[in-house]
Amino acid sequence: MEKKKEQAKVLSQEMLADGIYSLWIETEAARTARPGQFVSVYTADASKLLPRPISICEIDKEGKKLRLVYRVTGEKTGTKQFSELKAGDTVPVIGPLGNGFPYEKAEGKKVFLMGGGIGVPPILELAKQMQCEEKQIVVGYRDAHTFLKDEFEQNGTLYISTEDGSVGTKGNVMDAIREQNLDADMIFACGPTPMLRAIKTYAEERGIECYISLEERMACGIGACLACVCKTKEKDAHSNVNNKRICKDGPVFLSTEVEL
Amino acid sequence: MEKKKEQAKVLSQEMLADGIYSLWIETEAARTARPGQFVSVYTADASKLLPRPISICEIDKEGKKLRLVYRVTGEKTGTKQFSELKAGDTVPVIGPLGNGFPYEKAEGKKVFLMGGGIGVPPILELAKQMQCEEKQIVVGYRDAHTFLKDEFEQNGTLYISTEDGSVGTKGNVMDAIREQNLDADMIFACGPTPMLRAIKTYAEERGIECYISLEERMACGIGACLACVCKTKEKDAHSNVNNKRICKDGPVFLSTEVEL
Amino acid sequence: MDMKVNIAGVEWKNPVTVASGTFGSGEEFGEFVDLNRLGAVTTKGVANVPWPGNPTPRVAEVYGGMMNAIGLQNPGIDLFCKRDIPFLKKYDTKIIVNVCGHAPEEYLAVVERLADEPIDMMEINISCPNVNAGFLAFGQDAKHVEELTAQIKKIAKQPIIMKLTPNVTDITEIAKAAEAGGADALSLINTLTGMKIDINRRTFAVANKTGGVSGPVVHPIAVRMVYQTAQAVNIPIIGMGGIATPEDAIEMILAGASAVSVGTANFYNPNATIEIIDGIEAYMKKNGFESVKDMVGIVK
Amino acid sequence: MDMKVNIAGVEWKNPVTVASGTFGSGEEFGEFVDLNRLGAVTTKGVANVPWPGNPTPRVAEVYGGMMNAIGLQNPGIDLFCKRDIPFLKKYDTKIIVNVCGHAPEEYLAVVERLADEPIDMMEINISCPNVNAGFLAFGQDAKHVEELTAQIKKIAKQPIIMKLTPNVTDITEIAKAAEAGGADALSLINTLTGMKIDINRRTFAVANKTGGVSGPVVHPIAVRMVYQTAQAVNIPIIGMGGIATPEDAIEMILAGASAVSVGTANFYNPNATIEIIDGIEAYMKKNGFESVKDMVGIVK
Ligand SMILES: Cc1cc2nc3c(=O)[nH]c(=O)nc-3n(C[C@H](O)[C@H](O)[C@H](O)COP(=O)(O)OP(=O)(O)OC[C@H]3O[C@@H](n4cnc5c(N)ncnc54)[C@H](O)[C@@H]3O)c2cc1C
Ligand SMILES: Cc1cc2nc3c(=O)[nH]c(=O)nc-3n(C[C@H](O)[C@H](O)[C@H](O)COP(=O)(O)OP(=O)(O)OC[C@H]3O[C@@H](n4cnc5c(N)ncnc54)[C@H](O)[C@@H]3O)c2cc1C
Ligand SMILES: Cc1cc2nc3c(=O)[nH]c(=O)nc-3n(C[C@H](O)[C@H](O)[C@H](O)COP(=O)(O)O)c2cc1C
Ligand SMILES: Cc1cc2nc3c(=O)[nH]c(=O)nc-3n(C[C@H](O)[C@H](O)[C@H](O)COP(=O)(O)O)c2cc1C
Ligand code: FES
Ligand code: FES
Repeated sequence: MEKKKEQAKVLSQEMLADGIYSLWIETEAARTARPGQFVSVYTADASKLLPRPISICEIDKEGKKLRLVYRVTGEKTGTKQFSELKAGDTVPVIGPLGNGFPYEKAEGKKVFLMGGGIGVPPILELAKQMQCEEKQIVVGYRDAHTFLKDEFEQNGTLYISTEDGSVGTKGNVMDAIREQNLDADMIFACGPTPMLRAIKTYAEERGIECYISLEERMACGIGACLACVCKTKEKDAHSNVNNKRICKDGPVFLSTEVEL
Repeated sequence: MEKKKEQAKVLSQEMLADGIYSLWIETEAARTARPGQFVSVYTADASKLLPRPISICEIDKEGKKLRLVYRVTGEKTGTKQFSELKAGDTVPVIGPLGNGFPYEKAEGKKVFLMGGGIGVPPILELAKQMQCEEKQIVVGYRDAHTFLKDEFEQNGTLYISTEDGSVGTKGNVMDAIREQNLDADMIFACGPTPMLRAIKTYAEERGIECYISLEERMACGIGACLACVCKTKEKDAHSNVNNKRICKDGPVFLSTEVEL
Repeated sequence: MDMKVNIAGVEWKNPVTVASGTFGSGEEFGEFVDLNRLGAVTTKGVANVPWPGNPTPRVAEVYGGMMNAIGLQNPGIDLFCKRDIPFLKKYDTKIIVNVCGHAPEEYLAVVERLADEPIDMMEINISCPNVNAGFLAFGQDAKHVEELTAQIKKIAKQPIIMKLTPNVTDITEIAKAAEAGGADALSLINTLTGMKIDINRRTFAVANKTGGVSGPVVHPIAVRMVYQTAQAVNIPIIGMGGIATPEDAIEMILAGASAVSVGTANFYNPNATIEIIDGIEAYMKKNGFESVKDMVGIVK
Repeated sequence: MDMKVNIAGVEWKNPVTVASGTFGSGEEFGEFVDLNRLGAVTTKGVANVPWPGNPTPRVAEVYGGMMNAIGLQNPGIDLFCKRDIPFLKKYDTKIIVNVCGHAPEEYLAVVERLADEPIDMMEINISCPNVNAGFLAFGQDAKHVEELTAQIKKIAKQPIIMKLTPNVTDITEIAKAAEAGGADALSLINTLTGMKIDINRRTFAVANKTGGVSGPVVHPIAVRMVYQTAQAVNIPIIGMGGIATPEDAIEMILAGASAVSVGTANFYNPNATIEIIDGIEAYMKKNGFESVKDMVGIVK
């Protein structure tokens, strides 16, 4: 009974790039949050009842603050409504949810921290907290709107890919590591499924330990409704079938345990 | 096609008494509004789609302003949400709707302007616009919260009744005219059905021309859905049955044409 | 780009009409909407004689929608023909007259009376209480639907749209019965039967106890039923139920509706029909659809 | 004042349980809610063997509600008995196990397996697809319902709640069949079948094409069905469908439900059950009701 839905206070909102917003909120969820976890954000619109899961981009434990960086997916959406929140407003959230990245395992390793598209934000707090031998941040954007770039540069060696080639490698994050001839002995990644699929294949071919953060539509966000499952190689102990709950057992999985 | 739903601007909001609010809005509806007409006010809450019909309490044609005085009927209601509107907010309205009081007919007459409960507000603009021989305003309240009292005193001779007897006659508006021994040769009234029923009987017994403003649940507010009918004595020309639409054919009716 | 649709031989200028009972015969909404813009106007249900309708309250608000038990108040077919049809004839839009009755004879009387009137289509509301079959409506029994459709088709001179109720186990069974009876088109859905209780007054929110639920809340059920029906029959479908935005209308068309009706949305957005017409056009432009019919039922 | 209710011989401390499938077996929500406060916990449906469920996406948002096509994923009765029942036994609340199956044998296997488990009641989900009757569910056919109920009753050691689907023409017919088969109680409603299409991707919003609609939007339909059923049978009814507030729950009780289940509301307000329990108590106090049963079905 220690958890509850709370009215988080909006501290600031900023547009980072076209349709990409950064929101700082004050919430109890910050106290125990880890990189790779997410919060369920709710609208004030009575017609939109389900949560919008948003990854945690930055954590300020002492200040009880969380940063969320999100994309407005269209007109008439919940994220569109979030983008209209102003400092002083409140926004209902539940969190922190899920298991974060097991970044402790990176100690002494040469690591890829890979993010693509709107999977970029959670990589920031991961980069900030991770202690490792070599921190190679490889992030992919659509175009020159390389949001969070400055923050990344302060937290590791940054490699950028853009779909239109306007900054860094033209292509995706895989193209970037190929072009730059990079390698790693551990990978942490978040991004669209095709990107994760490529990374998973890459990692498995090379036997690299790889953690990927998955997405799925959610209803409860806490593991009770079985909406958000992903396929697993082995029978899962909880579900007793080849399924795991992304919200509860993930969103971060070892690449070899899931099928994409 | 000259009519539309508009986003009226909230100019001010004030609590007049416990749960009774006064709202000034800027709206095109003010241009042609008459006392006794109403506006359909809509919430911003996607779960509450139907209009709240609210009578026009005061009209400022030149300033394009309307005053609405309304009661919050409970928690979680639309009127509760209206009470949270602040200057600068917008509120969707359609209006002016219905036919107002035919106050022109009062010229040269000794008139009762009677209002009870939340039927009191429309009597104010009526009193302001009416030119008659003798203007006797008789309004009934629950208790000493005699909202709009000052405004009424400026626009006629005021008689008050209160249910708890704290101000004026103890009882209702009928008790007030009896106690004060008042009479009239024309009546205009708005209030709860039992009050209107008593006034209708009183008027008909004495052969006094009497106009009453009725209430009913509405959906369209413009006469299209047939939700808001009242029974009529004669077959109505439009409906071809013994029914009239309160929103379109009313809300003001000659007491003898309707059954309560 | 072609917004025109052909419903059972009648060409509408665009696929948008209004849902019966939410728009009167157009007169009141004519102050808000240019009726010439509509593909068709569907009138409030009309019977052979005037019906007084139910006691009030006749409507209640429900979460994201409303409930009504108007009880099909109508002025009867004679006044309707004298007043409402001439009114609508002044506009460049198709006229669909919605017909109701308590028994087959009553429906047939209206259909016969309308045969030589200058209207374009008739929509038969078979959700009316069937006096011969207890509390069920005609539309809940496939046999009744087939028979009634066949009887109507024998005398009707205009194309017949049978309007289906969603309060059934299997909408495709009823749809097929209407098709077998000779229906030229189907429209669906009518309202879902609901109930609301005022817990403070401890009484029903509408005098009739139950009422028909409509508005955004019924949309997913309507889309499902339109989809299922489109797989089951070969006649055009007019889809309705909670359509309030262009997106809602397009969803219905992709599910299999050849045209759509806007109902409850008119009450809180009198301009809804126009926004929907414009929005469908914009969607077609953006997505390269040449004609509305290229979108009908393409999501399978 | 007495919040206790007696449902088919089982005394709950208050009339509030959770709707199957929205609360797992209580473990996850136990972090948000004191399970000891609930009248009962109703578990996610369980079958004789593990079911993998449907492909994703399994849920979609609809106006004022949601749609799900989880496909009854469940770990099978063996793991359930080993893990979920012992977990729930730690709490002072009644345990209702929701049972699903594709065919009578599958239901019976679960019921038999549960006979000697320390659970209080069983709820039989007859909205599962009936492999022997095409696309319809068991619950859409009165004959099947009566037979299945009778078969279950023969072997069950706990009271049996038959859970009815709203996707039927006449809910009272199904309710009476369940009663005739020997059901100890009824629960309703399960989800209304709906569909949502993503007009940009031009595909179905849930992989299963159709899904069950739940949440506030279904409430008026649920109230109507509970009311109708209460007039038709003499066994207690557990009412559900869109209950999100104390007012919703009270409405359901006044319509004829002896107890209520909270489903979708848990997802967006994990504290909903507690607020509803407290709110019912406050209403009783304010309105002078001594006992919950004095409120059941008093609006007629
Ligand atoms: C674990 C996790 C972390 C995420 N982190 C971020 C992040 O940091 N920043 C960000 O911009 N986005 C993130 N997303 C995606 C984000 O949840 C969706 O973009 C968002 O829910 C879309 O909501 P909407 O109001 O814009 O769209 P609507 O169309 O209004 O959404 C309708 C419904 O669909 C759901 N939905 C729509 N798209 C998605 C999606 N891609 N994934 C899951 N549910 C979806 C919504 O939650 C809502 O319930 C994350 C998703 C998951 C599962
Ligand atoms: C012509 C007319 C003029 C009115 N003028 C005033 C006025 O000046 N000031 C004032 O305070 N009230 C007035 N009322 C009553 C006012 O419309 C209701 O109190 C209000 O609609 C209640 O809405 P709610 O959001 O508080 O309640 P909710 O319970 O949220 O309302 C639910 C639904 O029921 C309808 N409803 C509830 N009560 C009534 C009612 N008494 N009459 C009609 N519909 C109702 C609402 O409009 C809404 O659609 C008037 C009513 C009519 C018909
Ligand atoms: C107030 C009201 C009156 C209605 N009257 C009729 C009617 O006379 N005949 C009919 O076939 N349908 C009638 N309907 C049903 C609508 O035409 C439509 O089928 C239903 O409301 C679903 O569409 P919507 O959700 O867009 O309103 C009525 C609906 C409402 C809300
Ligand atoms: C995600 C989800 C899963 C469900 N799973 C089951 C189930 O396993 N068995 C069952 O009988 N009902 C199931 N239901 C139906 C609910 O128990 C309930 O009958 C329905 O959702 C209506 O209540 P609500 O509107 O309060 O959610 C499920 C509903 C949802 C939303
Ligand atoms: S969203 Fe409910 S289990 Fe993940
Ligand atoms: S509210 Fe529709 S006719 Fe009056």
